Amino acid sequence: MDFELSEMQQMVVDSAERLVTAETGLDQWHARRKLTDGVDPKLWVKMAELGWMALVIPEDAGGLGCPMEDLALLMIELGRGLVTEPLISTSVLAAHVLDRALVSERRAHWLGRIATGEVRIALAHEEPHTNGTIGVSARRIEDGYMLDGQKAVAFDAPSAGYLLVTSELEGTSALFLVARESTGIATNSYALIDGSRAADLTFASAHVPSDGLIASGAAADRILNEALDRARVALIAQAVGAMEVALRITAGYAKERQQFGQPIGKFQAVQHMAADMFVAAYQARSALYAALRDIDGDASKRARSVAMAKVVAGMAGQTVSRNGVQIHGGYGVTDEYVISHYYRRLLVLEKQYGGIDLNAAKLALCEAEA
Amino acid sequence: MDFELSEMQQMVVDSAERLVTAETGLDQWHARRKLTDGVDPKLWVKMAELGWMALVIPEDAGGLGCPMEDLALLMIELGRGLVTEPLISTSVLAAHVLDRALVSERRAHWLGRIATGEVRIALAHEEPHTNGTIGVSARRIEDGYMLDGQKAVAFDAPSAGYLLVTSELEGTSALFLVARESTGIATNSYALIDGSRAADLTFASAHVPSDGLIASGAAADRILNEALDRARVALIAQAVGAMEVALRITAGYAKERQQFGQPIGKFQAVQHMAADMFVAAYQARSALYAALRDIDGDASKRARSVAMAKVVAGMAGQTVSRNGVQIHGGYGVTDEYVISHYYRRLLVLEKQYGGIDLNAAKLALCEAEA
Amino acid sequence: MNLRFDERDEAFRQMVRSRIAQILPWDISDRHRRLLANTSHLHDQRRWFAILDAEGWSVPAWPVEHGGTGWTALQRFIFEDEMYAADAPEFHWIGSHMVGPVLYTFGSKAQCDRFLQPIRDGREIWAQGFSEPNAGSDLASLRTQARREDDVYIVNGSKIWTSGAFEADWLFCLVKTDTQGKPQRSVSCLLIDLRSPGITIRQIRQINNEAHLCEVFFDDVRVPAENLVGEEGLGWTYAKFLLDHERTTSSFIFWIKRELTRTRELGRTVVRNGRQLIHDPIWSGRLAVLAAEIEAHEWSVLRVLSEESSGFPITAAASVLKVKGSEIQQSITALQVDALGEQSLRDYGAESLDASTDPIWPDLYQGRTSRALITRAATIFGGAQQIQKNLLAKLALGL
Amino acid sequence: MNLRFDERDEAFRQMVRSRIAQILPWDISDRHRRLLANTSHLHDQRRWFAILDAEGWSVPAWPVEHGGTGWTALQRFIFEDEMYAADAPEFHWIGSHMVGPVLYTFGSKAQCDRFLQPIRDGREIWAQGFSEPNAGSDLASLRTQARREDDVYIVNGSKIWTSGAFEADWLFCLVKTDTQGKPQRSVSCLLIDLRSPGITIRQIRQINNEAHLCEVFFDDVRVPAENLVGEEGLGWTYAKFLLDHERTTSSFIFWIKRELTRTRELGRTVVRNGRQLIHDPIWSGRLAVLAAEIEAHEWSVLRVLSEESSGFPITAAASVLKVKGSEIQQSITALQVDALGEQSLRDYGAESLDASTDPIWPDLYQGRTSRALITRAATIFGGAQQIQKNLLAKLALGL
Repeated sequence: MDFELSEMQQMVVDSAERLVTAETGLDQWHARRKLTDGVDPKLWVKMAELGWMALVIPEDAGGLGCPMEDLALLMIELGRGLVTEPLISTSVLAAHVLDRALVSERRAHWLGRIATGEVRIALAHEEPHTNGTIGVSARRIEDGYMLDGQKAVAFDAPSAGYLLVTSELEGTSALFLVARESTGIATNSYALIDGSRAADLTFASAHVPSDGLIASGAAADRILNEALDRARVALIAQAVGAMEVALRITAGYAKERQQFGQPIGKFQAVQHMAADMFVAAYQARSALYAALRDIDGDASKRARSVAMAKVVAGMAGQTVSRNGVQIHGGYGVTDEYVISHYYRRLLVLEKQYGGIDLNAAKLALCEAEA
Repeated sequence: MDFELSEMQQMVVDSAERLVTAETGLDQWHARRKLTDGVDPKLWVKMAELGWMALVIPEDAGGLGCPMEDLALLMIELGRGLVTEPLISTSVLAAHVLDRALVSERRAHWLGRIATGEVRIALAHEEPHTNGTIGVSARRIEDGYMLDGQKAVAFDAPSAGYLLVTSELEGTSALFLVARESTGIATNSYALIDGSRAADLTFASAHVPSDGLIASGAAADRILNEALDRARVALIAQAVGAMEVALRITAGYAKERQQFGQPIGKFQAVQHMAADMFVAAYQARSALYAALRDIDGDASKRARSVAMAKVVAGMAGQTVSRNGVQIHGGYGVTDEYVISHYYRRLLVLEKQYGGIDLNAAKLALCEAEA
Repeated sequence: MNLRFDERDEAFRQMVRSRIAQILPWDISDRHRRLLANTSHLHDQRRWFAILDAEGWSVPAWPVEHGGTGWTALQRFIFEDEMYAADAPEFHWIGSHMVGPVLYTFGSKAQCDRFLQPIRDGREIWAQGFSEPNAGSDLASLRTQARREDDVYIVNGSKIWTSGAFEADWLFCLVKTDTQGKPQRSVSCLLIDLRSPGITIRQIRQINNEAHLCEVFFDDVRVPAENLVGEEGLGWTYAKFLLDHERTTSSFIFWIKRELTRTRELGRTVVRNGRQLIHDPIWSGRLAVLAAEIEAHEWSVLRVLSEESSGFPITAAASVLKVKGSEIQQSITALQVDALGEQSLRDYGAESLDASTDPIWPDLYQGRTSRALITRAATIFGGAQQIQKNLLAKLALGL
Repeated sequence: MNLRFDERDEAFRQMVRSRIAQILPWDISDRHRRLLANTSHLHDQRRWFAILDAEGWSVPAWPVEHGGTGWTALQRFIFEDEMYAADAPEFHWIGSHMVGPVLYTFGSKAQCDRFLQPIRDGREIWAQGFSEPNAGSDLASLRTQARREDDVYIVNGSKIWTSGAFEADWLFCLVKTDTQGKPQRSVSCLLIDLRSPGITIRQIRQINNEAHLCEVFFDDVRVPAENLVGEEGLGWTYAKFLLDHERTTSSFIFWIKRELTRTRELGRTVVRNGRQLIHDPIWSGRLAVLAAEIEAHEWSVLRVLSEESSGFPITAAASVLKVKGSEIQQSITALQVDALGEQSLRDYGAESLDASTDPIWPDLYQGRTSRALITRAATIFGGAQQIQKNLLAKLALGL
């Protein structure tokens, strides 16, 4: 156990810090609302050039083969800058799925394309939660598979060239890799509250060639869960970064803003709200560390540690963003003050791939079954 | 809807206030620890003489026939004084059961004895929650019934001459009235944290004469639920009184106690903790009013309003007692400062006949089944 | 003390309910249900006010001679409860609950004649100019000045957080008429026509995309002296009158009850792990506790309405309503967001949409998160939670 | 950064675990499990210290030359974790974690020779005299005076909240040796024999029936001048050294983990509505969230232990441990009380009982509520939560 950064880690952090400083801020965030698919292509290229897409891809597939700690450090920096580029979908989630599901040349091909930033891939997994909608199922046809059904809120799908689609197939799970613009796939894109994009996907007799099925059965479930847990760790790390900056911005505001003849930071109530933010952010980073310890280990231990971290970071994100807005007073609920953007981003980071409630329920089940 | 006190109500409140002022306080509470069964017989007689045992007993059975509002007002005052005499068990809970289960002379006989303070009756209903213990069941024998099994934490049982025992009988519910010292009934008495007393009761072939069965089946359940809800309202009212005094005591302490060169009540953190106490106590009284509105109404509405009030008053009691202790600092956790007695009493009032958790679960079920 | 409901009140409720059902246009309530903003649609509000005015119900709390209904406090409570339950637009508070009462209490006859009827029928909409950029919770440091010159005041300065100023007609504005005197005696109330030359209005985009809050700048704005309310220097007195007058509004009780109904609907609409969310014990447990808090909160409002006597000033009880009401607004909208899970993250923009035909996105989902976001302001505006608690500690407990 | 556990640490844990299992007397751990008090049984603690001393493990953190083990911070963490998991008595903090380090850092050789060994083997038990009736969180207003006369100090005044003074041998005491100077330079540390004439000790009965906290009165108590620690006037420096030295103790992490284990046991022991409580989704949900908080809390401790570098002073991180640790102590004991429902209300008195034979009252139930009651003190003693948060705002955020 060692908390000091390695040279490589320091390099990643420094480059991320530089990019975040140069490329983010209120004006940029407002401008990004106008991007059709939520991605700034120039920024994407820069990130790829910095090697970020390749960071946790194995060396034998053209990646840098770094451990998840390095990725977490990068994500913390991106979280500081509220960077919503679809890095996690492609270079964490899809990269892991393809690393485990594909072999030899095909694996090298796809991971190589991810590592260079050439391709973006989104996961289409969650299904709508209301009556009148149906999940995705596949059936085997002569030259491949036919997919029907709906997926909701596929994060980053609008800018993705390919989709990883989970599906029912002959009574078991299946994982397909398909081009998003294939015939029979309709994309309903929309913005999320942090300016990133998601889409609902409707599959109507969508044809997938035979090699589009990349995993099935227990293997598909296992690979997906591993990949989702890695993506969750990346989200948690972004949340940690976002909290630490929200805290700094709020403390700064409390020192500047005068009311009743003194900076509001002199009021004990404001001090205590800020102290609670600090405690929460500290606790969130600790939870991230716990998840990182187990991320490559035993599956049930990994799932448990990640769920714990998602819960702790989720609650911490609420404390930090709520108190941050409260301390900012009226300015806190305006689009013009960055704290409201941290608020919205932290809400997305809490909910994505399962919020506090779902993860707490998962942990409760573990407790009961232990 | 009218919040002003009637003349009768004002009289009850005034007499209770006088008794509480004269008979309670730290020295008295400490002394009461030494009473074997938790009851001060002189105080009991005084209360009976003031008509309190007769308050909600119907006029046709020798009572005063007052509405539950009057009882609540009395209980608020007793709550202020941390009076733990077993008034609720006998004159609210048992009185209601006997009023509904018995008829004509026998009803008049028992209610009359309660009204004069001549008899004390405790409910033995809850059963232990661990493996290796068994609940109470009854079987019919020639000249009555035979009871076997265990009851846990029967409030006020050590000082009661009679028990109302709930039991299984031939696949349905039954309610027995039995003398506590009957053969076959063993009483394991102990103190509770507020100085009141409870007992576990073990029935080993305990013989009950035929007329000991006072209700069975759906009627037994209905009567018991009505009586328990009335008892809960009385507990909530006591909690409201206890909170209001805990608040006053704490505010007084905060004005007196000096730290860092000023009364601690000048610190914003202390002010806000105290304000939260005030809000909580206010909210608890409102919840009590809501329960009183429905106490004689439709059964499901009554059960719901009482459960709501138990939840709100329970949570409020936690806020008030926890903040009260916190503001008192080290003195708050000593037996020498009254605030710790309010803390303990409020914990009892929260848990008795179902705590926040059980009542919230009951309400959640109502929501799901609505 | 007798806490049972009166049969007559229940009859009144039925009467009001059926009449509202008759007169409330369907398109208004339909739009209102799908509202993204936190405030009612102004056009609908004007239409609804005109309808209510025809009914004689647009300003129930005003004295009968000024168009009020003569209802008891409890009847007014029931009426408003039913308005919300019917998804009607809400009152335009500033006019009906603030300006009107100040004018008929302290204003001149001419002011009453000029201003009251257009408030009653929704023709003139009012905004309120209290806060300034450097005086949020701290109103003592107001700087906007009104200098008297003959029969006009020349106003310079700016206001912020002025809800709806961009679409309002008039501004009820606190200004400094005396730069030397004590702060308490230097503030006056002016009625300012928002179309006066020299006024610039900037809308402020909010966390939920709405831009309802405004900044209002005054550059030598000329206001006729007859638009001074009451006396110079008594602005604080009138502002305080308002707060005392409106003890229960900040409870948001009707808003909260409507959101509770919507939350229950959500619990039956959302399906999670193959069952309706309402059958998830943790979620329904949270709902149940909140519903209990709301039941108690409603009774707190009734106690304040009825001016229940107690050992502390009634203003303390009013602060309880504000503190608890804003907490509950945040809890209930948070519970809605949690119900929606990832689907809560969708940004609907600023404009309400037509009725949904997409089963993935029922109408009920629209506006839930938008509401939750802006509800963070509940503990900020109208006296931040911190200030409310300071006040409570002082008023109720003498700290 | 590399967060994986080291194999060697795991091996160390196994070694420590099996050795403790060998040397910890069964009757001690059995009694310890059924403890009603919040502090270990002193007699058992002495026995256990003697055993640990024989093992060379009684003061792991001390320098090797004073009897320490030379273990890394992480190994010491593991050792203590295992002590708690085995239901061993805890360290007697005052001696081993406060007095010892102060003496070997600032004390004279004679003091070290005289006092260290009896701390190591549990023969002499120390109490700590910091707080006074009028100086709880506000240590700057200490009044207990020590007047120098030749080679003795004459001490007058009183201390309060002195844990275990009635059964301790020595008092590590802050006194004023200068009544004129600045508060920061007027305080000194004295080592006072609690059997000295002029000392009166009053036990204070607590909310949980224990009477472990004491008030200590000094009436012309004569203390040899050689019992002054270091220099006169440097009392604050030494007290601050202690706090900096003991950054992680106030996390209560080991105590908390042990209570977590007990809470899980409760969840399997209590049967409610015909099923084990652990299968009640709301209760197990609360447990799960708390367990997650505890996991994070443990990593917070590891970060502080390892002196992770960050943008703020490490004392701020230490305050986080105190704030969070005391919150969690309260939450977990509250969860236990809720598990027991009405059975939580039983008062067991002050003395621990023999093992239970009554299936209604398993051993595990004993002491749960007692613990919960006294745990309200977690946010009071050692710097009230309010003070900790003030400190955090200042240290970490510059407010």
